[in-house]
Amino acid sequence: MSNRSNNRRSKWSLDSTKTVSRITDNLPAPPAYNLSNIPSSSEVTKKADISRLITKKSWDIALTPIKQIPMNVFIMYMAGNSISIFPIMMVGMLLLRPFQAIWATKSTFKVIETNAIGQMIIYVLGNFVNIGLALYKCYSMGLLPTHSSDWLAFVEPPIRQEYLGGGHILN
Amino acid sequence: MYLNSIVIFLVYLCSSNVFSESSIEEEGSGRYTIEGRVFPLSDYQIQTNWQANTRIHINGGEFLGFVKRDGSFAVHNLPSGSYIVEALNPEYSFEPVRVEINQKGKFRARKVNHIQTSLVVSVPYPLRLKALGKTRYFQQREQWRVTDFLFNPMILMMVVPLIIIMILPKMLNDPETKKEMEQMQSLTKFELPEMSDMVTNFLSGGAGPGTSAQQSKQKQKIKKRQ
Amino acid sequence: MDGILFHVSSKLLILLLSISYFTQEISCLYEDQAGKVDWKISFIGKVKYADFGNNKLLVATEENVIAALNTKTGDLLWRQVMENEAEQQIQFFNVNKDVTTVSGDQTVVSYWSINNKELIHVIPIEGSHIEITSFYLETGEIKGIPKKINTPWLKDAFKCASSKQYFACVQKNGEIEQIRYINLIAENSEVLSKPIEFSETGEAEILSFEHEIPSVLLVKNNVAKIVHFKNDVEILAKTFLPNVVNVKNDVGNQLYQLEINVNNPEKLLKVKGQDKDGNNQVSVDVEYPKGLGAPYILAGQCRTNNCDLLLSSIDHALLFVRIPEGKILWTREEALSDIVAVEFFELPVSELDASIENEFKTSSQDILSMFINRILTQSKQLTKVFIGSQLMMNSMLVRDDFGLHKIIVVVTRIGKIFAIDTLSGQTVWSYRLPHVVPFDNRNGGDVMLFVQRTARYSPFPAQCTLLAKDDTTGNTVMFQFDPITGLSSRGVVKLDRKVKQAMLLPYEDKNHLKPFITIYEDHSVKVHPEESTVIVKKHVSSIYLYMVDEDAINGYSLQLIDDRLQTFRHWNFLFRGSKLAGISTRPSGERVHSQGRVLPDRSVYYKYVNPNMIAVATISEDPVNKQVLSIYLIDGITGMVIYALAHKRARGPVNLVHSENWLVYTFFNERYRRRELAALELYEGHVQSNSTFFSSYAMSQLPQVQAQSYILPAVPLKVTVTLTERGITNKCLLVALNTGAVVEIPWALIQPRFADIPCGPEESCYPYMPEIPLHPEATINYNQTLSKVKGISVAPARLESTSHILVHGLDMFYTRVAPSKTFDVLKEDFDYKLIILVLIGLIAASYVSKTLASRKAIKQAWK
Amino acid sequence: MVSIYENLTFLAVVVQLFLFQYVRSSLLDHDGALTIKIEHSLNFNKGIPILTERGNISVQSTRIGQTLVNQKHLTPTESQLLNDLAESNQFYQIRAFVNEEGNERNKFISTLKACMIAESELDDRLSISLDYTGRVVAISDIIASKSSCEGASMSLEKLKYFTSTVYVRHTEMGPVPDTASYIQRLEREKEAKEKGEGKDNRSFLAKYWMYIVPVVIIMVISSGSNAENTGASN
Repeated sequence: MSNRSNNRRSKWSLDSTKTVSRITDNLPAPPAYNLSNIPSSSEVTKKADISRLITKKSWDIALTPIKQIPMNVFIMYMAGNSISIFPIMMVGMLLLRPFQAIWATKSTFKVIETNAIGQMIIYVLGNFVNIGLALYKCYSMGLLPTHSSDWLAFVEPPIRQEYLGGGHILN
Repeated sequence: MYLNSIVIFLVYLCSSNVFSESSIEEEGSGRYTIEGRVFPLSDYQIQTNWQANTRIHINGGEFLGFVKRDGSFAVHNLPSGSYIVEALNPEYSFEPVRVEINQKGKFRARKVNHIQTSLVVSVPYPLRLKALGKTRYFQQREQWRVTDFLFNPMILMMVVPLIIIMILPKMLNDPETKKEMEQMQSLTKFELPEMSDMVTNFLSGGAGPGTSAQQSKQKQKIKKRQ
Repeated sequence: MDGILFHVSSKLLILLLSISYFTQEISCLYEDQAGKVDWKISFIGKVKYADFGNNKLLVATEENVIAALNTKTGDLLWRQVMENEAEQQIQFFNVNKDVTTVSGDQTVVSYWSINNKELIHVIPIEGSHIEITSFYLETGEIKGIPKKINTPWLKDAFKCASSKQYFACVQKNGEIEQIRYINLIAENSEVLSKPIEFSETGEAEILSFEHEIPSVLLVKNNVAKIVHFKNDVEILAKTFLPNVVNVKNDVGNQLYQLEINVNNPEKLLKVKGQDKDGNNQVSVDVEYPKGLGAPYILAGQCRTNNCDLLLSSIDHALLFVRIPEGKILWTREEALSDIVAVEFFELPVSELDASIENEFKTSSQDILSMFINRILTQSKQLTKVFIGSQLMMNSMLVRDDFGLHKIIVVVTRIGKIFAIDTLSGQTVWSYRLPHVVPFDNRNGGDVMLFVQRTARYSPFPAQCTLLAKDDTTGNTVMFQFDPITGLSSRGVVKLDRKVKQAMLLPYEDKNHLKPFITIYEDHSVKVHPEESTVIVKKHVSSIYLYMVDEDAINGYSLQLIDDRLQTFRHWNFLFRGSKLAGISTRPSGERVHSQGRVLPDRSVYYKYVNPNMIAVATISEDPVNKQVLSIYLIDGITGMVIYALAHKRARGPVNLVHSENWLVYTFFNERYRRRELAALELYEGHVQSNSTFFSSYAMSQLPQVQAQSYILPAVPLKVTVTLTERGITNKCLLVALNTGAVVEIPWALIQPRFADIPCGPEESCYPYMPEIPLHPEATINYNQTLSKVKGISVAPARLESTSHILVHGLDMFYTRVAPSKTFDVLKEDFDYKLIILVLIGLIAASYVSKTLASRKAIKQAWK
Repeated sequence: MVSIYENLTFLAVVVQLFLFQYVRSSLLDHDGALTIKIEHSLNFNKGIPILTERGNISVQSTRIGQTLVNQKHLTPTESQLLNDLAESNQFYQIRAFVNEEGNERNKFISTLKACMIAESELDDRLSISLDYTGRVVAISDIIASKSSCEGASMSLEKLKYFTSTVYVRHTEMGPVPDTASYIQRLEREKEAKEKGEGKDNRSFLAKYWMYIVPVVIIMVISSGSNAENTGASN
């Protein structure tokens, strides 16, 4: 605002250096042009800012698994403890996805060209938390072989050391 | 010679009986006869000769009786005691009855109740055994029906999303609903602070806290103007 | 009123519960499945009386059955099973317009319709001395007053016979034998007598004889004379064989008797017909099957130019012979109505499979010969595949994939062995062992049938050994045979002494033959075959056996003394005056898949599976409690009583079923006058004391016993349990009821519940119901009533889900049951068409949608 | 010292409560006493056991199972014999002669592996099984062990004194169908049914909240994500 008033005051003076700007000032802005929308070029050009954006992006990626946790918990709650095709599919996905994500950590972080070891660790840890959650779900559904009864089918019958026969009544 | 009245002669021989006459009489002249009648279901015409296939078991076959054409039966030579009378027919089921004959030859009939043996629900004597129904030995085979198929959860799971995908976009083409939807969305729209932002800020905070704070503020402003 | 309502509601609840449970638990039949895998053959037993009437053959048998047979085919037209034959034998059988029988200890006269076994009249008779009662059979009315006759001369009623209105007895007065007779319908019945003129020596006997003229047959030393009663007694001069039968034809009376045909080895039997004066008129040679025993004539009938004779052989076969052709029209093997031992046999593999097996067996050294051998066998297999048709496979006795086709070998009481095909119920072969009867023939009878080798070991034939008793000497006989073909290399081997006990050993020799040992009175032990003695000596310390005597059970071990095998008494158990009511061990070859029971908290309660445990039921007379039933669980090696319990005021008969770690028994509760079924289950606890070896000597703690009792609202005749290949499938009790039904009761319904553990559908546990629901849908024989069931035999199929069942008695019924439904095969109503249709539809739909999608994509691109 | 030991007989009073006695009552109507003479065989002559006396057991009360055990100890030669039996994996047999009050005398045999009794250092358990009237039906000698053996040798010192435990084991009462609790259960169910009818008049929301809440949550979440998406695309 202050800029504008300045220009008006020196209406009749000639300032070669600022001619262009003056012309442009007088012209109405093109449609859909908004001055405020343009980020100040001085900020954009700052190198530090780009790296900041990169770190921000990298943190974005690193935190996705943690952000998934509440959703996963909700899905787990919804799936219930009964063993049928849909809960199993859900739990399977819950369990499988973190593993896939861990496997593909490198490719995920390829987008970020800088070294982001810390983010990677957080990412992996987040996925581990998800795995843990899925395992807990499996446990509460009774899918984990944690009880002696789960190994019962593998218990072989004991070998007989004595054999008994006879008993026919022949009198 | 005996054509009109077929006569058979019965010679009851058992020398031991001849001599132990008195002992038998002592045992109590008690030889009784349980009598009754079997009533089949009204559809008995279907099974002709049901009388011949019906047997009367007393105490699980200890004594036997057979059914005459009129449905009546009599089981002879029973000493006094308690008996379970059952009518057996491969096609119909009957309820068993307990008949008690006391020393004096009095008959009492009641329903069989194994669980509450003291509970007496008496039934008339001579017995009238009515068929409870046709015995169902076989299971019904399941018939394939369209409704069963449609209300199968799997089918529902498949059909409902299909409907949502196919029909919802059509509904959205209608401008008014679109507006409504937007309104709904604007109502439910709320801001969540970006977590990654916070972490980045926290981590890069040591380097230049002022600038970053400004930036984030500016960003928020931009968003609001939108 | 409240009581009634309550009663009804409880019944209803039971019904509802049972319906819901049964439809879940039991593989009920569908109507279209009836008769698909099961078959039933009906028998009548050994024929006692036979007569012709109304184009039918009417018989009364020793099993207390009256029946009508089709004269053309021998098929059973109708059968009426009467009271228990041990108590009430049929004493009189007459066919006139209809059928009259007299039976019973307390006599009953019954009059049956000839066409459909319907009872027309029944007349009870009370009497305790000679008494004459006349009836009008048509109406059942008594004619006149019963007449009593004084018979002080009557000492032995068995030497009497009646013929029409005459009643005659043989009496011996010092040296003189005379026939005394009486005319019963005469006004003043007086006893007359006549001396017997008989040149033969020995006691005279009297037999009834059918003739127009009232007559009896007088037999002395296997020679018979006919006695006519007219106005006077006339003893005919001509002698006959005792099995002579009088048949009336249009010419006159013809007397038939059988003779052995010595001259013609092809036709072993000669039927001779003659008149009463002995003028030979007919003599016909009959081609008599060699497998049958000696015949005798039961009845005859003559038409204008041919006569029919009904013969019975001593091994209870019925033959129908037409004279003068001398042709046997039909035979019925009535020996099968009394089976004492049953064994199921797997069939050998087909030639094709055997050749494949052999190909890998032969281990020749050089590569070239192996190569040639391979090419040869494979080309053979190829030709067989193309030429040998599938049709052949089905008709032949060849093993199928699921082990559903088996051979049942049954041993009958009369000493005849039959092999029966499970698919068709037809007899594959039969073998008569003359003079061979079961041991202990009075009480049920027992033979030993050992399966030494199954047909699994392809080049070797299956082998089975039967041990039974020689009827004449009382010594033991041994019969070894191939159960598939019935061939026996040695025939019947008569041992020179009595075998006291025998035992099949679990060890195999190099030919896969399991040896068995026989033990004799002097404690000596013999191994069969003798070459296997080495094997027995090697395992001598792990072989034990037990014997049941009148007053004790004794346990024995085998010992080597001076290199000779001997038995050594190990332990004893005394009955102390009680009577043995039942004894059972676990079925041999039963496999226990799961070693424990999973509790709702997912911990394991380990089963106490003692393979050497003997369950013993005894009944003791008690002054206070009438009869007391005691159940003892005894370890057969150490003789220790693991557990004992008693039921006061309980009565037999007791049925014991013993499987895995549990025992089920049924008895009659005299106090509440109901049949009860009790289940005992043994557990080791939460820890298994020794999971690798089971030794009866090693007992660290007593097993924990769970017990529960139920009311069985029916009368069980025989109880057994299903048996499957690996023991994974749930167990089911099979209960043969006296109503003629065989009912399946799932073990889960009667398994004892733990008192402190909740029981409900969540724990997959049925809540306790005191009365076991017997739903008709659980009847494995649906509406096919089975009479007088004497035993149920069970064998596993190769399909884990399925058991073979043979119920035998007066009827023989075979079926297959799947207690947990057929989980290992597709259901027979599986809709292959639907699945193919759906698959094709899906593939087509995916292609169509693919093209549609691509078209849409192009359209979108053009926009 | 030795002579005193040799003359001493081992005396022990063992009162054994039967394992299951507290679970189900004993069937025994009347009490009785038993005296049991025990013989054992430490060597065999051609398979026939040669019996020597081992001791006496007197059961003073069959009902409570109070027993008095009085057993001799083994002489060095007897210990040697037992050790030989154990080494060659043979059997050790006892014979018990039971005198009951009715002057009945019955003989019971029990056999066990000699190596097991040697390994347990003569710590065996005698189980006396009674029938429902209290008469002895079987006596067995057992060793509490988790496995059996195939021959063992012990130092003779340890094979001297029997430390036997005697269990008097009764026949229990058989189970009876539990009709009373079943009838009660039926009655309860009937009552519950009668009460239950017409009682459930809660509001629609109160009844079905558990189905409604997840649906609402899903709606909220999906719309939230939708909004984000639309925001991003705008």
